[in-house]
Amino acid sequence: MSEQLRSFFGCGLDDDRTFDLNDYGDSIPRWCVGCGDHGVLSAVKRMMRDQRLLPERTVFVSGIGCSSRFPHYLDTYGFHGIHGRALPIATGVKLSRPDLDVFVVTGDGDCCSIGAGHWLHATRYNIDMTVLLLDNAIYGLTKNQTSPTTPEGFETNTQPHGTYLPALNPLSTALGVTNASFVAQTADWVPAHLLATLKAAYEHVGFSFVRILQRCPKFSAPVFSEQARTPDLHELLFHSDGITVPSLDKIYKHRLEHDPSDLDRARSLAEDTERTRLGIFFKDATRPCYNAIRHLPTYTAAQNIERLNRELDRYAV
Amino acid sequence: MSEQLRSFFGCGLDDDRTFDLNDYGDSIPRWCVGCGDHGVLSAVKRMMRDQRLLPERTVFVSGIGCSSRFPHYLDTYGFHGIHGRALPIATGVKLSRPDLDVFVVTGDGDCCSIGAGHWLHATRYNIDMTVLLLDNAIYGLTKNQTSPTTPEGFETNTQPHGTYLPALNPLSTALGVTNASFVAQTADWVPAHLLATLKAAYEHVGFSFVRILQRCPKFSAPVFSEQARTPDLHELLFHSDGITVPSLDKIYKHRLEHDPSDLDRARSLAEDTERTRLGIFFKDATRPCYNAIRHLPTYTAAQNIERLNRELDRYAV
Amino acid sequence: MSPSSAATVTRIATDSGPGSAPKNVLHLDEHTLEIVSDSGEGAQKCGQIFASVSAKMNYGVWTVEIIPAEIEPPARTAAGASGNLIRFGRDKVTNWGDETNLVVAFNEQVLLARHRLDALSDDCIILIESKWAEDPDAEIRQEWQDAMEEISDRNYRVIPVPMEEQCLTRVDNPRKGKNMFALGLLAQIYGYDVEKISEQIRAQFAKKPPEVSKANVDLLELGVHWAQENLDLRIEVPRIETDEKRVVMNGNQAAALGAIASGMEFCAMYPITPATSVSQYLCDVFERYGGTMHQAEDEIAAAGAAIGASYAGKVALTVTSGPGLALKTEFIALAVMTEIPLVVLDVQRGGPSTGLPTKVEQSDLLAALFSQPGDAPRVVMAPATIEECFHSMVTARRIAKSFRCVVIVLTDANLASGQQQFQRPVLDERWHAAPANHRAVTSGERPYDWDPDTGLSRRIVPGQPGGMHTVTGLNHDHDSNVDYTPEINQLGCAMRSRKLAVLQQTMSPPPIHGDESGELLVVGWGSTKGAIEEAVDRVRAEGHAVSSTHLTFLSPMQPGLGEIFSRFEHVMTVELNYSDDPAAPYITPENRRLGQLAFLLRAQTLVDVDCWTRVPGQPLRPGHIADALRRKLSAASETEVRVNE
Amino acid sequence: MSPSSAATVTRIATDSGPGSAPKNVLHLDEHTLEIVSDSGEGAQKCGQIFASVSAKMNYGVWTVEIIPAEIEPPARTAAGASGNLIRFGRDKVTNWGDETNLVVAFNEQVLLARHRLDALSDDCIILIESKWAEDPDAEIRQEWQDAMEEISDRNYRVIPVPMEEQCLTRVDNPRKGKNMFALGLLAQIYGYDVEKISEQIRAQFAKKPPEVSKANVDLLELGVHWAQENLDLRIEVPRIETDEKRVVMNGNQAAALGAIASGMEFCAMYPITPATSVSQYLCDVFERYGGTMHQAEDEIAAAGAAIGASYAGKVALTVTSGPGLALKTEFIALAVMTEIPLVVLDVQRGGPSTGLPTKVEQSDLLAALFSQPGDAPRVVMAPATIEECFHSMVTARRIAKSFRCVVIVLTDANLASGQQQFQRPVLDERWHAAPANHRAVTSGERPYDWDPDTGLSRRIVPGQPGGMHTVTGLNHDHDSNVDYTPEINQLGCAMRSRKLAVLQQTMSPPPIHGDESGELLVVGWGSTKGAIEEAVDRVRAEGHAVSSTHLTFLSPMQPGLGEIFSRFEHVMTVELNYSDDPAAPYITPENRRLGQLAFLLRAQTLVDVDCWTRVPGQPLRPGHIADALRRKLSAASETEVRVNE
Ligand SMILES: Cc1ncc(C[n+]2csc(CCOP(=O)(O)OP(=O)(O)O)c2C)c(N)n1
Ligand SMILES: Cc1ncc(C[n+]2csc(CCOP(=O)(O)OP(=O)(O)O)c2C)c(N)n1
Ligand code: SF4
Ligand code: SF4
Ligand SMILES: [Mg+2]
Ligand SMILES: [Mg+2]
Repeated sequence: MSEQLRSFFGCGLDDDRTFDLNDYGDSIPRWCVGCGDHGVLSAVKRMMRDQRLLPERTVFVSGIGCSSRFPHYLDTYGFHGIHGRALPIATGVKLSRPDLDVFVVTGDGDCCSIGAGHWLHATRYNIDMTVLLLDNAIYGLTKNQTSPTTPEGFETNTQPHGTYLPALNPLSTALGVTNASFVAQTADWVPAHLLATLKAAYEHVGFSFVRILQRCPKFSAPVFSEQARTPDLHELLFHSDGITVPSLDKIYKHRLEHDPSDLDRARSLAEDTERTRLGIFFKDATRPCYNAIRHLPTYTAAQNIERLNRELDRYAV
Repeated sequence: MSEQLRSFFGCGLDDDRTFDLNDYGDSIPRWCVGCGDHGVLSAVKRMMRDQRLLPERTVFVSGIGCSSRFPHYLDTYGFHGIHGRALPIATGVKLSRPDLDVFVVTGDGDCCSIGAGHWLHATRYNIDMTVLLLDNAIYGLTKNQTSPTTPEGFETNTQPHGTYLPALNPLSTALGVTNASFVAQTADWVPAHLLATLKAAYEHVGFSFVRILQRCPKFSAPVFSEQARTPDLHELLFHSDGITVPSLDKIYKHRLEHDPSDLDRARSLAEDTERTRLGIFFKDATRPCYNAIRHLPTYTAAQNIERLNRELDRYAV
Repeated sequence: MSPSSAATVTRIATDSGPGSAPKNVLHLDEHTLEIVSDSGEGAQKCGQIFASVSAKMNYGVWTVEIIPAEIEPPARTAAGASGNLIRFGRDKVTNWGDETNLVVAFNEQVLLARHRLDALSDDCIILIESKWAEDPDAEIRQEWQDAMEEISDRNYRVIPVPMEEQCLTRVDNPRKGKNMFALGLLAQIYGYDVEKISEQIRAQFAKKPPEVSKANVDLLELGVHWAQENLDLRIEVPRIETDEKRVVMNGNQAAALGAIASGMEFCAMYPITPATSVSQYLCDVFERYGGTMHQAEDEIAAAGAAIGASYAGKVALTVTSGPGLALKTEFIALAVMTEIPLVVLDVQRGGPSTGLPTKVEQSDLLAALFSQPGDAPRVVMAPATIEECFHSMVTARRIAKSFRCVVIVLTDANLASGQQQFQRPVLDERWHAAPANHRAVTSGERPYDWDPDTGLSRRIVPGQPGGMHTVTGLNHDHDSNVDYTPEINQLGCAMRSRKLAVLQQTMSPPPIHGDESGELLVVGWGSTKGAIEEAVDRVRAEGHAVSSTHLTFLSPMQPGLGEIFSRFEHVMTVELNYSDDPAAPYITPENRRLGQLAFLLRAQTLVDVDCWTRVPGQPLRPGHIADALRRKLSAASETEVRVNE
Repeated sequence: MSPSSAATVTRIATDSGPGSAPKNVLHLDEHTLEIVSDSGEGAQKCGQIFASVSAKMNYGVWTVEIIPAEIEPPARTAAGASGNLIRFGRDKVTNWGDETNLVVAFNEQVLLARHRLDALSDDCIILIESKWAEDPDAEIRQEWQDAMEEISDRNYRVIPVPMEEQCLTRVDNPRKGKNMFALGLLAQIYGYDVEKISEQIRAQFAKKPPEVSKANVDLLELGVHWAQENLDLRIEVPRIETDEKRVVMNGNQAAALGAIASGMEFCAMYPITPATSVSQYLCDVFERYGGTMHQAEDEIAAAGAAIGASYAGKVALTVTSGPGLALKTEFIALAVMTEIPLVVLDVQRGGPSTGLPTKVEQSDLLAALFSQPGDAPRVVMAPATIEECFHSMVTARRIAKSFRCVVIVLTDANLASGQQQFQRPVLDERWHAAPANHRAVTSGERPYDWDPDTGLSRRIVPGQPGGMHTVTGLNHDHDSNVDYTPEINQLGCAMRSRKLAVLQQTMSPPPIHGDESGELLVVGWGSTKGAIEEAVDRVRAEGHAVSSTHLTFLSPMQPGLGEIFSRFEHVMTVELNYSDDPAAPYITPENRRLGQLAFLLRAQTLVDVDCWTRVPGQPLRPGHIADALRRKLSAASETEVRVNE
């Protein structure tokens, strides 16, 4: 939420409560042991604590999938929706309640397959919310079907002789959409980077799209296992206007300075997937936000009735 | 249709019929006077004649919209579907009948709004078909509502105080999608270019996406009127592997050589909309085609029953 | 040309000889007229103004739009007929009646369209642009001849009017002005106050430069003048003065204004005919009331955004028609399951599938009730008049909010574009939501604190400290925790269903039009009410014991239906949807597909409810309904005779 | 720990003392056993193998999967119970029965889950992993104690078995082998041929390296050996030899094989529980028959691709469950309108909305019939057994093709994963489509050459010279030209509806289970058939005049229902969906929400059809149904007494 809105709604900044991690939820998630979702949940709680988010002013919206169980494990408001439709719901929440901090948690099937149309349009609307795509390159909840981001050749229950097509690249897809304003990538196995990315995404005013590479030891273990073990397969994008996580510099040797305002380069960096690049690919806070454009004053019932009576006069017999 | 398939199905190339324009339909279209769709229809018929397409082996699939009335005005097979869903229908047609030449005609609302998810996925499947996006930057059939490609500020019936958001760029959106294999732009008011583009699109094996800027004098006249009158506002992309229309060189002074295999440049050319660029932005015939990957032999009923009996043995008690 | 049609044309020519003054004035209690033109020639505007002025003069009014199916159909074709039908009279007018008594047609092809639809009375007066008879194009002259030939078997009184010729004396492009000239003709024929009409024209063009109004009023006066000089034709319909404050509008305007009046603050939609005009109207004005209109990328997203807004504390609206309703199917189930209030306005059109997009039908009833897989109880209501379009939005919002449920409001293309006047609503602040109050949730309060008897519970919305929980489409317990146990699933289903039973207990039986008992009861729903009651009145006047009743709520059904039905020997529905003709091949009483309400009523009451239904893509005619009632009555009495033998 | 539970545990300890040989053999006509473990411990595989072998031994078999709702629920929790229930017996077994007689449980928490669901008979034999009682973790020991305490009010016979300890003698990771050890226990208890089981194991692991089979067989033998040494427990169920060729499989396999056998060549789907396994099976094998499986981006696209393939000359299939069916709503209407054949397989799960995704319910019936806005007649059928799952796909394809219509086949999560054996189908080439023949279309042939009596017509598909036309979801005439006239709209609706009447006339009344007349008729549909008939048999055996009938076709309805119902004093449905409890607050006969079939039957027959329905997320029990029938009978006789007074 922008500071502007915070002060407008008289909440948040002038609320001096602080929270600890458990204030954001302490129930035990029902994800498999070793599932990357656990790490994302911890990072999200940490980010909320650091940013002092008010649990009652924070809404997590999700679709259906393992990842979409996320809201159940938080003590904020939550909306566990239907498959592929988290973004439209979140759109309605934020448009009608700009005072709320809205997060969306979605999976690669939820967002990139059945939800693809909403994803494209939400990117374009550029409504102020933070979207976490937990990309495990598989359908987890329904047990091992090909998703758009499943690597070509990977065997699944629905493409048992190997996935037919090259994996969809969610970064370049998002970067192709007009009015995209924040596109980043991080991974569940680099917690410090994950946390830094979440903070940057939350702070960005607009539609902050974060693809989080997420391990699913149950069904897509081979996709990320070597990767997660091998810092050298990564390349960290850093920039004064992006994110820098100095603590990682020792382990992650490959680093690349990238100015997130450079869309052309962002696209070409995203396209080339030989190295797994983590960081902010693109960021532009000047792109128009639909929720800001549509922001309206509120009127009392009496004011509205008076106006409506005037409107009725136009139809008077 | 690839030559391979043509010969496989024993049709087309060894069929020595020739056709004239009327063989592809001679009914009078019900579009407004001055509507750009008329010109597209003529160009399509001309292309079919030149390529000697067999009317009975050609299928035009469309959604709902003024543009989607297209199949009704052709004497080929046609499927006038439902709003936004032409691409899934066409997918089923081509997957099950690779011997057919499949075309899709869609509008900016049909393809880029309600159909956006299918558009993204069809681009990725890269099934061999030719897609004509008749982009008039408005909802025509339902009479003047904002579409994703309506220019910011343009007044419509649903955004009467001016369209809220910058127009979606269908070219950069399509170019962002992994496995895109052919992206081009042309305009109804440059018939020679339109025809050349249609030919190139048809000849490309894969998902050939052609955005056709299309005038709607009824509702979005101001969007293209100056444009259509002013060759200097255009820039023609030419290349030995793209299209060249020498006849236009005299009138269209701005020309740019662009190698359609260069994706990065294609994206940056598409992004910059100061000039209206016509031509092939991107083309890559080596990208995997889902229909080719999925191509199957056919078996007789007897063969299948024999196999199935063997399968049943596995369950035998 | 056959002699008879030649005769017709000749007779007219005499009629409209220049300078002849009105010799006689027809006095009638009501009259039905139409203005039809090619699309884009402005007949609709002409009709709308005439209707508004009629309403303001305190006539009873009902209008029907004549809409071509294409955007800009070819000129001079039957398919392109575009315009307006206005039935007006001394008393309240509730439907479009049986036939048109006077037509102003801008060419003979659009006239033919109406003739072929059997829309015109046998003695219909036809004012037609005369220029086509002498068009330089021989083909057109032939078409004119053929048309006159085709209509010659009726006793129409055809009056050629040199509309274009006249208009050219004032403007350069006569296609643009003919409609106002035609309005002038009508003003003179019906003796309307020209100044009143001019005022209405000025109001209509208020946003345009004043020259526009001026030019239009000029043409109006030209028409009046020409008619004075040339037409021996005056029709006078008496009117009753009243002090009642009234408004006149169409059903889509009424629904949009009702939504605002109800205090709804959020509407998401995707354009679709014939619902678009509701949303377009809201797009224009909703912001002035702090309301957000969101045009979503598709109908699914529209439903989702509405649900999101409702979840966040509003009661949101989504507006659509058949194909869009189909797309909202999954989301509606989510709203039911999470008990998020939602109002869905479905402006019905001809189906199935794309069907007849611009035309009227009442065939989304069963879909509105049953389209969700799983048991998803929701409220379904159907306004029957323009006035009810307004008030049902207020009711719908209140029910949605108090019962935390989905309310589907079914109107149709007939209500959507038809104009009628009604008592001006007295707006009430209590209709609005109380301003958002993010009070802290006290301990023990739960998100689904179902009252075990009623299933009702109070919502907790984001922003309320201490109320944090996650709503879900999975089965859940009182705390909104996911729960798969048999008891909780049974309980959740029961609680969601119970609310409807409670609502049903607050309702009254529907009123009966006519006697409380008798031979035949006609049951209807939605926009057919006026036509049904008019038909019933006619058949009653012939001495038959026929009554009718009209259902506003289709789910839950109003109480007392079985009891009411038991007081009649026969019950049948009249509906604007499909049922098999009982006499058709292969159709038996067992396999006959029934009208949708008839089907529901049979299950509800176990009474052998018959039906008479049609899918013409236009409103039902009282005369046709009356015929159906008569046939039903005589078939019934025949059966009785046979039984008595 | 209470004395009584201590006693239980002690008694068991004696039972399973080492070296004690079976002293007595129980002879029973049938037995129901379960294997339950944490998810991932392989109880399901163990159960499946046991069931397959039982079937191959010619036992009657019915299995039910016990599925946790999460992917990998925490270990040792009730929510995580995963496994298989097998009821087998001398005669045909058609449902899961009333309770389980023997359980193998891998920990006490999953046992508790079953206990709490009241799934176990009072004298149930429980073989349970014993290691938890002495776990180093005090908390776990306490949990064990608490569990024993909790179950101590029942007369279960609890037999601790050192499963892990034993397995560790052969393998390193006992969690991976316990299931085979358990299978060995069962083999010994029920006296199964170990070699037969080993064969089945080898078949199951055929795709893995031979060591895998070997290790599993080793553990199996270890289990057998341990049981021989330690268990004083033998159960013998007689079996009948038969020459009938049989197969054993679950309903999803049967439907998939049926689809192949029917000659369908194209299936598009999007994954969804519990339909996924049908599609996964087809994904695996369909290509071998030249069939294309397309996993689309969503259910809408899946329906679209299927329609596209059918349009192009196939009869395509799309497979889904509730939420997916909801998304296909709009496309199904297009298929109806264009008369493109389409088979939709809906494997029903608990609703509404996401509901109970892994659990069974029969509540998509009304949605299957009515979800499309506009009138969209289609065929709806519901197989009642695994065998019918196979054959109904063949029938569905044939109807879809001959009638150019949509056929929706409703199975459910119970049929989907339940295994049963049935007569091996004799495949028939005539089920397949004739190979595509792109003959030229002769002049005068039209795309909608409706036979005016039957509504039937022959399709013209792309590739046929001279047949070019454009199909459309708009209303259209015989030539597929868009048409908005009232007559053609009425005609199109009539033709699409007429086909159903014609189909109905080819059908026979449903057979009656029990006498042809009597006091009470129970009506059911879908997977509940076996449980209903077993309940009816029990109540009949008590001397009541109860019969049942089961409907395969729900649209059109089979003929003769009214006549059949008239032969019984009372009619009620038994369904696995929601209806209001008539005794609940605010519920009256007028507003009571009914079971979905009951509702349909009332409209269809005007008989006062009652219903007894539940939504437990698990199959109905014959015992519970029998109780409901008894209550209905005694309520009915009470009413009669009152009436007689
Ligand atoms: C309309 C609908 N279609 C399909 C499903 C079944 N379904 C549930 S989750 C899911 C995909 C899950 O994959 P993903 O989004 O990648 O999330 P993950 O489980 O991997 O975190 C599917 C297909 C559904 N619930 N609803
Ligand atoms: C499901 C559904 N939603 C909405 C509509 C209404 N509708 C018909 S065409 C159209 C948009 C047309 O715009 P576009 O696709 O740009 O085509 P154009 O008419 O401009 O060629 C809409 C919203 C519909 N027919 N079906
Ligand atoms: S299946 Fe995969 S994504 Fe789902 S909880 Fe398990 S590890 Fe995580
Ligand atoms: S409305 Fe526009 S797009 Fe439609 S036919 Fe007319 S000019 Fe063409
Ligand atoms: Mg995933
Ligand atoms: Mg358009």
